[in-house]
Amino acid sequence: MPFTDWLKNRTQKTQEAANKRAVPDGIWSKCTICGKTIFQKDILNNFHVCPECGHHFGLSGHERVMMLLDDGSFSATEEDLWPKDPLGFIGSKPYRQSLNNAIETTGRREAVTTGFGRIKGNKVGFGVLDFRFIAGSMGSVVGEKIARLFEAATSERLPVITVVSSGGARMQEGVLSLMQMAKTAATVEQHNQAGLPYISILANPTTGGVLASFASLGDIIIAEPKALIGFAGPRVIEQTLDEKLPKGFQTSESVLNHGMVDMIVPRDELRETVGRLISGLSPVSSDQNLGDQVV
Amino acid sequence: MPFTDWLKNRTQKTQEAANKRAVPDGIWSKCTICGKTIFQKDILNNFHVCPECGHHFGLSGHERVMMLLDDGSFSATEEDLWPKDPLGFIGSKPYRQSLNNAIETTGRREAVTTGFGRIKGNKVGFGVLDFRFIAGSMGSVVGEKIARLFEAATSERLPVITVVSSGGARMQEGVLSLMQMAKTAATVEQHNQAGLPYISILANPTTGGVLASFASLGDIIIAEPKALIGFAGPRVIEQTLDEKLPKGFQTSESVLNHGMVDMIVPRDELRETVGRLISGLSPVSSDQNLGDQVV
Amino acid sequence: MSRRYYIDFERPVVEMEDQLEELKKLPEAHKPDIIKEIKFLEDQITKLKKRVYKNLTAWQQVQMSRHPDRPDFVRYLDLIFDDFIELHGDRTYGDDLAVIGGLAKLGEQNIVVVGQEKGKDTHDRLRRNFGMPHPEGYRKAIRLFKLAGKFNLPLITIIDTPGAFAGVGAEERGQAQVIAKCLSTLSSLPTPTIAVNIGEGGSGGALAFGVCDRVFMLENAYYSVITPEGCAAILWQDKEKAPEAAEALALTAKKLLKMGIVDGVIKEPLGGAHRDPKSTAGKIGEILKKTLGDLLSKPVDELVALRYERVRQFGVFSDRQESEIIT
Amino acid sequence: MSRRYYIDFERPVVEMEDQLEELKKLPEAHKPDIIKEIKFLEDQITKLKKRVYKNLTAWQQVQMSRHPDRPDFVRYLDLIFDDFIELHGDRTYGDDLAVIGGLAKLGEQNIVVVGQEKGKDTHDRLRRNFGMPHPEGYRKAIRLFKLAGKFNLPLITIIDTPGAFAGVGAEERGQAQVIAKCLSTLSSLPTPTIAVNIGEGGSGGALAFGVCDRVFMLENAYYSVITPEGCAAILWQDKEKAPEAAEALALTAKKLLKMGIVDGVIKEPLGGAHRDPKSTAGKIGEILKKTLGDLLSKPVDELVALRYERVRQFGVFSDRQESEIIT
Ligand SMILES: [Zn+2]
Ligand SMILES: [Zn+2]
Repeated sequence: MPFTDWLKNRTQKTQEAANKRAVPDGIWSKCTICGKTIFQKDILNNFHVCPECGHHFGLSGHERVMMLLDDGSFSATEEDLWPKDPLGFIGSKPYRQSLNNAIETTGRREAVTTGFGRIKGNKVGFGVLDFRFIAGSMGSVVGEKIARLFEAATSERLPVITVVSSGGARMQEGVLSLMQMAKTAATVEQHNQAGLPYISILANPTTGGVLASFASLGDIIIAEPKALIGFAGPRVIEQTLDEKLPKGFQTSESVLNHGMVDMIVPRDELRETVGRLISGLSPVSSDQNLGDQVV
Repeated sequence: MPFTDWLKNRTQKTQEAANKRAVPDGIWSKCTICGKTIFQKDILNNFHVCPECGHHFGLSGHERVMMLLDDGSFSATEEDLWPKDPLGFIGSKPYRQSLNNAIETTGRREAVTTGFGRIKGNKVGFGVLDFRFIAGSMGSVVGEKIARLFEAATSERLPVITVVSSGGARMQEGVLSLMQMAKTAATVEQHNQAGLPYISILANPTTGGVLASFASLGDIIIAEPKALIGFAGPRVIEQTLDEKLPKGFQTSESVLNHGMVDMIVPRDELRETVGRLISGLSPVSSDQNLGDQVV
Repeated sequence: MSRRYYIDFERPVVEMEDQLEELKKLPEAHKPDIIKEIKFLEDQITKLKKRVYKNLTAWQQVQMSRHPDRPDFVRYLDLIFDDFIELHGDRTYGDDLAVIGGLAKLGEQNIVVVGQEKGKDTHDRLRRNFGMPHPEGYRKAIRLFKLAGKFNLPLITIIDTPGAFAGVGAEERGQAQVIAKCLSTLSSLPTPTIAVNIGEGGSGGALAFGVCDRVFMLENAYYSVITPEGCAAILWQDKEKAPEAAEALALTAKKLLKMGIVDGVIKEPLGGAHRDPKSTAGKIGEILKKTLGDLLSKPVDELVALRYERVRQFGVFSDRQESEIIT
Repeated sequence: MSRRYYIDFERPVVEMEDQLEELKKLPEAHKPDIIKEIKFLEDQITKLKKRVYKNLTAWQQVQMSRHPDRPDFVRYLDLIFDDFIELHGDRTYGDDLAVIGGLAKLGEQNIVVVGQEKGKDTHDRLRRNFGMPHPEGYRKAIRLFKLAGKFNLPLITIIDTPGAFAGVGAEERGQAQVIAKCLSTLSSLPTPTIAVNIGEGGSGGALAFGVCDRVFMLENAYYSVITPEGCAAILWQDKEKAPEAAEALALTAKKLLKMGIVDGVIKEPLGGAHRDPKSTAGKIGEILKKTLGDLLSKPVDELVALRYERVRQFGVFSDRQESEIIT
């Protein structure tokens, strides 16, 4: 039964990732990856990248907005969407409790932030999944907000950028979460058929149902360095198959070599690169604001 | 220089294929493949397939028409197209001489037969490459007649069936032969965009520029059993790379396993299968003549 | 003990059925004496079966969906469709035997049918990777989806997979991307589409065949974002809790029908589809024909728009924060 | 003897150039005495170069097209285009380094550029398989062709390949099919397309990038249905006859222009593109901009129709049997 130990291990992996993702506390702190002691400000001023080993620490949705979009250009589409517990799901603890914990600790109502803003002057639809909120998993609200983002961008003829880090579909909403894969993919396809650009950015980790839906449907797919990118997690596969995994399996670098992403872009170049891609994908070259001509 | 011994060997292979392809003469004769002595009529009555080893001997264009199309339904598009010698090509012997020899020995004006007919009642465009005429190679006339076939089928909204056995593009017309690949592929694409079915049948051998153009663009691709199907010939690759080839390399069976063809169909089932495919690809099931409703 | 495979909870039924078989095997001479007993036993069995099978738990249904004797796609292919011609290959890398597809007739209607095949015996199951496709299988499916789209042939998909495959090659060749591509392709395919889940509907692997105009499930099939075992391993760190997980996931046909995820549930014979594959196939065929009739009466553009609406409305959310539970 | 690489027929030029270098290296003191000699030698060299390079045979041009110092695609990418962003991968199997492509600017115009890259040194050539793509390379190209089509970005392709690759993997993963797919994709791509052959245009591998609105060749590039060596091996069973084969195949830019296969020939500096990559790049850039201006003035539908007409008219045939040659 290949699925038996499957997600046990994915969770384990996911939690490790979560532990490692946060920039460590204190004025001086030890990088959780390379173990070096670093002045914390040096990490924060370096796009949350360890100056010693180059590890890209996780970012909140807010931090992503700050880092990628033009100052003050972002306005969130703050629909009154809150997660619900449609199945009355009770596992080791009730879903409702997990939700409320997540809401409390993150100060967010869900794992997703969507809205519109500008990148290097270009108006874009923007969505980001925050790993801190139940591992960036996709339930009904995440699916709905991503779908609305693509629909709005299609009707306003705007490009879309998403940044995801996610453990996959959210188990606690059962098959409703699975359906969010279909829903988001369908809205991306509408956007695609309207001839509009979609750039998908995969941060550490991107797995499961998010990778297997909208995040893989970008015209251009960018990975952050050394991110874990895969459908099933590496240990699961190792245990299921009882074979050694190839070196670097499911890292950004390996995924690039296997033809699945367009490029690996370190975080300090991300804004510049996305800006150039957006303007490069419009038929007439322009450093001017494409969005301005439209909206 | 990977191309140095390339075609030397392809020719060799091609000539061996040519020698083996012909049903041996005489009332009793030895199968060139399995070596068994067989009553010749048993081969001829068996769709030119050796009753002992199942080897599919080569067929002329005329024989293909007889075998696949409804009796008396075929009318060839006999344009006055004869091959020319545009480069004044003189190799070990002049191209013009090769042409005249081929015309004389085959009684054909070129390697290609095209026209319209019926398969199990369905009206279709039909094209066949005859390996006996300069190894079924594609020069200007072959390209032009295939192109006209697809154009006519597109304007009459008919399916197209082609049967090829070919050594590839015809060297002696230089880059003009290469351009026939582009020309035929472009006409197939028009036919495709008109939503019409194209079934491509690959017989032994199908290599080079014919495989790399129209013959690979079928909605459905059928291989005859044990045909050699590949771009570069097997010995060339063996010599170029100095490595052992996998068992069954470039046979129909291997090509099927690698996902490149839809099915392998023995010759005695070919007419039946193509008929079912043609009628199965029309939206409404019917054993009636699809063509009749259109033409 | 019976030589037939049975699930734990089926034991009483199977034992009684075995007794019946024994009785029936008695020499002719004895028959008159036991004819009443046979009749009695038969009645008992019917009652018992009703008791056992009428109210299966979610986990028992999952077990039924995986029953080794359960009819596979190939079995139904035979029983429901005519003139099937299999089409092979993804034209890119390989021919994945976990996916079978081709042209067929449903009644007089030409269709394209593509499904997941688990295999009929051990040898067959191995070569079909137990119904878990590799990327080339999804790619073959996409090719056939598009073939259906090009020729306006209705597409019928059959779902029966434990899910995507946890393997190195499947990952390296991009199973996530190709599943995503299945979803987007089906979402806009210009032809009528119907999915039937005949057994296991495991996560993304199942959904890859499921973005259709109509989705049906056999009574004992399940459809889930994750297998109960996987869910149990995460939530309780104990896969023995799979029955609880199955309940929590709301993965049964009945519940999914109530939630509006599927459009219809196809009844199975008491004891499961394998007890009468022909009648099960008959019911599937009937509903396919009826549904296809409906779909074919609509213009394709409208179908595609409605299909979009269909997936678009999935999801449950609130306009305010749900009240905190008492902790 | 010079340390520079030179082709046999270049020897006199190179020797004289070496002499000139020697003279120039003499200490300052001697200079006045030899200034006249230097001037004389320079004149001689110019004359000699004209004599050697102005009337190259077909075979000599093939050798020039393969000159190890000849600028590769990457060199021109640098010199002609701005803001290049490379896009990787075929989203199916791998990222083939024999094909490079991405977004760039030509002047102020955003474009997609895709080309074959042979590599700049031995190490680079090995990893780029000497510019011979595998199926994943053609597939990456198709992906980028379609990207150009989706966004109405003009597509510029750069051809420089000895041809398709005679390898097991390339065959097993279907290089013939994917080359065919390149042809059909380009034939109907809804955006302006221009191909430039900068060196080797070997058979189907070159054509896969060549079905464009306009096709240009550098003066010393060749374009052929088969390499001269391959042709010689078949016709004379002797690859030493490659020079004769090169002549017979009519593969030079000049001849192909006359035959109407290409739309223009771009002049190279005396002695070949590698003697002045910048000026060569300048000329390529100029003709690209001019041509693109023309193409962009037409509606896309018309371009696609004209492109079809363009490939449609290739071929030479007769309405009667050609007279027998005297044997
Ligand atoms: Zn570090
Ligand atoms: Zn034989």
